[in-house]
Amino acid sequence: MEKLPLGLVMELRNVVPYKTGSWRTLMPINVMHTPPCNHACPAGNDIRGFLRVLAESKDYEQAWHILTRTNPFPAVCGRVCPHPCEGGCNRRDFDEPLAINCAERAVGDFGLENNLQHKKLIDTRKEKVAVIGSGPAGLSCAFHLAKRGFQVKIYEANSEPGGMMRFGIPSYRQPNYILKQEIDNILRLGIELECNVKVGVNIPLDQLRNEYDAVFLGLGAQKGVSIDVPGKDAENVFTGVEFLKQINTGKWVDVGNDAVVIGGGNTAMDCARVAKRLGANVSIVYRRTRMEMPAITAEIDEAMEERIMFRYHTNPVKLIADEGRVVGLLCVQMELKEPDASGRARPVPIKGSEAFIPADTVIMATGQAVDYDGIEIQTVDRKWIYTNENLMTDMEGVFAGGDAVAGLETVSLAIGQGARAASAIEDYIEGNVESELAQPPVVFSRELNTYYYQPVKRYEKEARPIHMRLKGFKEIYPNLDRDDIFAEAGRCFSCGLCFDCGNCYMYCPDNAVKKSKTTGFYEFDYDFCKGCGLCAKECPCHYIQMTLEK
Amino acid sequence: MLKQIEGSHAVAEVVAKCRPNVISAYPITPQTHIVEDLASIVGNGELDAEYVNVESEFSAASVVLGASAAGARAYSATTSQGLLLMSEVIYCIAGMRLPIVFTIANRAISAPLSIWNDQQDSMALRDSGWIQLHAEDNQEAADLHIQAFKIAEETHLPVMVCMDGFILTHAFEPVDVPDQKQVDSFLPPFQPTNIVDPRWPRGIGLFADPRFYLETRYILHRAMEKSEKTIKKVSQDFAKTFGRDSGGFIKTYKLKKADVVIISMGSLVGTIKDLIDQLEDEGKKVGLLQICSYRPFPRKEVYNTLKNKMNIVVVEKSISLGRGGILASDVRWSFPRHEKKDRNISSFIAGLGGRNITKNDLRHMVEKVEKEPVELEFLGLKKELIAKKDL
Amino acid sequence: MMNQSAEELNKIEKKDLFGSGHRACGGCGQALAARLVQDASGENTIACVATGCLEVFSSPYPDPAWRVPFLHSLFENASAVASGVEAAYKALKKGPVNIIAQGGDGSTADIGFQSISGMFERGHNVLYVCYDNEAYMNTGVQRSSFTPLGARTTTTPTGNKTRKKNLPLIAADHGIPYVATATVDDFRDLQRKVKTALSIEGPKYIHILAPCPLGWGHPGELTVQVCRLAKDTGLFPIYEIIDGKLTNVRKIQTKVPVQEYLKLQGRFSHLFKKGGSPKVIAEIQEIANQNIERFNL
Amino acid sequence: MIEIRIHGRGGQGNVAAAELMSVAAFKDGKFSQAFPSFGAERVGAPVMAFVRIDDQKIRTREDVQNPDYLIVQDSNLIGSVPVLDGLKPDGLILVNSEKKPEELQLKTTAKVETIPATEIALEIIGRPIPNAIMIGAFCAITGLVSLDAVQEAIMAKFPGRVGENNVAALERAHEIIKKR
Repeated sequence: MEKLPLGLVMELRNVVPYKTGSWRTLMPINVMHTPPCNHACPAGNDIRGFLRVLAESKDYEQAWHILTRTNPFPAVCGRVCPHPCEGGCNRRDFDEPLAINCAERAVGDFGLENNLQHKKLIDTRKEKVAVIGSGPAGLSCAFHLAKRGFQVKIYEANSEPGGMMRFGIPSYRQPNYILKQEIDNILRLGIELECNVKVGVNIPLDQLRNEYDAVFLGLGAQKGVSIDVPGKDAENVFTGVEFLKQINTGKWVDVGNDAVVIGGGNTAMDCARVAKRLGANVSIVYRRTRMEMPAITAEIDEAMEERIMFRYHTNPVKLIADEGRVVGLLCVQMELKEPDASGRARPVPIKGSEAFIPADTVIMATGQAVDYDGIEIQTVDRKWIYTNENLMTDMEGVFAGGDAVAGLETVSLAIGQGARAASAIEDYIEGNVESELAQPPVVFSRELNTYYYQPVKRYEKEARPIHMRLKGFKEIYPNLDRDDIFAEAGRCFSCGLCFDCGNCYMYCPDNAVKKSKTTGFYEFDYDFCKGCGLCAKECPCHYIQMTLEK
Repeated sequence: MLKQIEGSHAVAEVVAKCRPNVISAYPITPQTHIVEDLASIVGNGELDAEYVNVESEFSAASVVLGASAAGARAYSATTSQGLLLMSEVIYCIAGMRLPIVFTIANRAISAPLSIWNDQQDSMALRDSGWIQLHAEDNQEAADLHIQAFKIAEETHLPVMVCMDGFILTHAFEPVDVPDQKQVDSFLPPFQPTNIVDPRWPRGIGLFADPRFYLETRYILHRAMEKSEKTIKKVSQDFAKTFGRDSGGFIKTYKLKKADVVIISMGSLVGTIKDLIDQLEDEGKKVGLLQICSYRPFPRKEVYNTLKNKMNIVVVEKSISLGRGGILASDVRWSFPRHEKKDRNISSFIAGLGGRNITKNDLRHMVEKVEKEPVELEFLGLKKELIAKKDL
Repeated sequence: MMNQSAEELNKIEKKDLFGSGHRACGGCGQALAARLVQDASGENTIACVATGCLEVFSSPYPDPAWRVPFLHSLFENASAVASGVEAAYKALKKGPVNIIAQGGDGSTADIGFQSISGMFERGHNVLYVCYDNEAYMNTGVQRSSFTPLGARTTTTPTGNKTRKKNLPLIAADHGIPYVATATVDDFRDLQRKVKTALSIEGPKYIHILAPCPLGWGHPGELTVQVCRLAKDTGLFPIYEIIDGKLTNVRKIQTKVPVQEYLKLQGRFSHLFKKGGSPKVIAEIQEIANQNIERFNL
Repeated sequence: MIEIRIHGRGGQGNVAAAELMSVAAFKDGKFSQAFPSFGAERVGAPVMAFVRIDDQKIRTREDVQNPDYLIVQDSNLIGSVPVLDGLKPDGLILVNSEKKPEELQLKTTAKVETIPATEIALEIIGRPIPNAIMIGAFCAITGLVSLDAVQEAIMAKFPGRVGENNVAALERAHEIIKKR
């Protein structure tokens, strides 16, 4: 038994601390949560991940590798993606969401300028996969499969790869050379590409099914659908898809003085703005109002900036032709009634409101469809390819993704589906029962302690002045200042992941939060933690959670 | 060197020669001359020490507590209300085993206010775990301080040197004030243990729950009892070095043949000795037993020396109200209950609040106890001042 | 005087010199404050602690939580004991060492008031840190002279009728070179003030608001948040007084009505129950407004 | 053993007088004891101080009951204070007064002496502090302590002008008595 010292004086170095951990009822634990940006990204990008790297280590290269883990098209998506991630960003409720899209573009461009290369995870394996279509879905699928070592061959009907990215997006939004470089990077993983081969026409699908262990269909929806009005077959009437394809393949189109674009989607906007750049006065004819336009707001705004005329509540009933050439449209005014199946207000013609609109060119951006030429496959109401939750079609070993499955959607969704299909295919080939691991819960802004964040102005990319834009097809957003991007990345809350603010460490009244000698991360010393919850309360990013004693 | 010197001044000079590092005090009559003199000794550079002028006795005691815990030889002086104000700290110092030395210029306690001498103040703190040494005259008062530091530092017990206020503190008489070399040779430099020092972090003044407190008090009590050895040894060594007796446990005067033994302590014993000589000339055999160390109480000595004395009278300058003579009860307790039931131990309270104690008063006391034992009597009580109902 | 670089002063210190294993309640503001103070001061420190919650929960034999020299004797004399330690170090030509007298509001402003005033007036080179939890918590939440208006304690069951004693200004009026107020939520600021104080010769006073979850009636997890509200309502102004000059006043970014502060705490709940006292709340708001005006928060 | 009692008012240097006489006696090789009988009173109030002189160690601590000598530093005290209490019948009383002893009409068999100490003090020291004169006179009358010893004691206690003045006053008083 320890004898009582003189005057009860103790050498403090010999003290054995009294363990207060037993007082605890709730215990703190570190839980990595899913940030809303990651959650909202159709391509499944680790957005928090690449932003933290930019913010903390100012390392573009690492950021590029983090992004391209999921998405081989950062430069393209950084330009064309409608960035739902920013819609999810928790900063939205604090000041303004992060300019994630710009950051992605900066990272993508850095990768291209510095010629960064993708790394294979598995070098090679014998299984072969055929990918049909080299759009975002097909290339993404091929990319992920190739990284996993599969022998991949892409069959492309067009003369060049890229699908809609190549032929559907005007170069003032996304210059061709950017796409080309990113595609080349992908192909460098050892992917074989054969163009000008239309599966179902030049090669039967069944042949591929026999030759390959699996097939991926990334057909896209590249067939323009025009509305059925008299005179629609005149030579100066295009579908949006045709029109854009011609321009993007460098063919000149004489649009004359007045070009009329029918439709309210992104394609319509693209067509209108292209026509404008070709020197025409352009108007967009749409049955409903701006509210119902499916196009991305930014696209509509830019179109308006570029002095495109918008005619709402207007519906063409007849194209007036003269000697096989359309000279104008007869349109009727519409009024909106109770919503239809699509949820949008149902337009109904107003009697006697017909009016004539002169036109030298008419572009019908009124819808796109899948080209099933020579392919027998189960569809959903004869429009889109049917797949199960693993993206497998009704044909054993045949998977599909992209617009052909999802309907008209974004590049990033197609990329995401391509990636999902790739792992589904891997599981299929390896015979795994696919095992989607549960995603950790998403962090909402009310769960954050925003006291520790400062309001900072959002980074805004600078568009070139309108008169310059309209001079040609040069990209309207010149390159971004990378140092500004560091600052922008610094605005990231790091929702759901420790960013070493040290609050738990400094605030624990019991010194029960220690810095790990090995990892440098904070960990709890449960011998002493009394479970007061102060650490969790003061954790800015909701990384610490109080749970019942285990 | 022998000087005709005021008691306070003699004490101040001697304390200074004990080389305290920290002195802290608050002025209170009749302690003032001691601390004034020490202040000037420090002020004029004769002593390299910190003199801390505080805002109360409570802080004075606290300052020396802190200083001692930090390794300083620490000293203070006070009396009466000052000592009572300190009492909380006084107990604390003992419990922390800090070797601090105090001078108590014994004085009465309010109310009513009295600045004059008796010993109720130090008596009030007799149970605090401090060694209490009582000086007979200024020579002893001075000498006891040298011994006190040595005793305190060897036993880790604080020491009060008690000297009667005014009667000694303000009296001029010859005192041999030893020179620095003598004192140094007798009192080695303070070698503190258990101090607060960042190089060896220690916890001082920890609190003890019921598992430990009882034992800490037992240890302290035993330490007080065991200090007897040190007190005697130091007194003997002192005699060897300085060639005069002072301190120790008890002293006696003409005790052997005495029929009546007077027991007392402090400056009163001087007057008693004169009386004893007078009575001797008149053929009466009276002796004296002088208590030098009141705490620890010399129970064994008292018993052994007075085994065969049947008529004992205790005269003291304090009272336990509602109980009687404090020293008297200590003396009575010194004799085993069973034996010598017919021994008389009378108790007299004298000189409270500075009441002059004359040889005649004491003579009256002796004559009285020669006739019959006295349970309790206030010596020189003026009954004429007391209303009947108050008697 | 100020011999430390700004960046040295602003560095956060975590040394666990007031270690784990103390018996404070979960979320104790005083325990947190004590660690921040000792860590800022460093190993070369002597802590002179007054009796009180801090002392009781941190210094039981045989397992005290202190890792720097610890000296405790009584409730009311920490300042005087520290004065003695300092005198000893001077006399013994030891040091330099950081001597920090510390205690709760009772031992500082009430029973220890004379002692601390003496220490200030004598000019000892000691830092006094008051952990202000606005009542006698050790003995079960009785009213002290730091108990704010309206607060319910076991000895003011219907709410305290008086305003809080303003010790920082009283300390400053002793003419000491450094006085500061701080709270546990801003550990950077708190530790900077401790270091600044220790870099100055003479008596220093730092007044730290240290919430007591038990006594204030809020969950331990809110300790930091309560401090913040105390500042942002204006009820607890943050400032330094260096050589008598008021400086470094913390500006309130967005002023918060006192209700938000009061509502979090059980000790004020009676003010909101029906038949509560809007008058008292208004007076508390008045106190906040006066602070805001007086210190230009 | 010789016992002396000094009566005076606060501020007249009664305690100092007692101290000086005891120190002087000590210098003369005798044992001596001096102590005040303080009151809580302030300047002007009646006070007493005691001196004992002997050839052996002095042990007793009681106030002087039956003085051999009385020194009264202020004649106004006579009547207001029982100065004569306990004075030995064959003792001596020295009073600070310009009157002749018999004019004081003291009811005592003891020898009475007077000296105008305050006048002399005012003349020589410049302040009405009679103690040095009283001591000087006392030495001259009783020879109990030597003049040299008192001079030494004074100079030791008050080095410099104050001391010199007091010594001068002391000597003057000594002469006056010797001349009688």
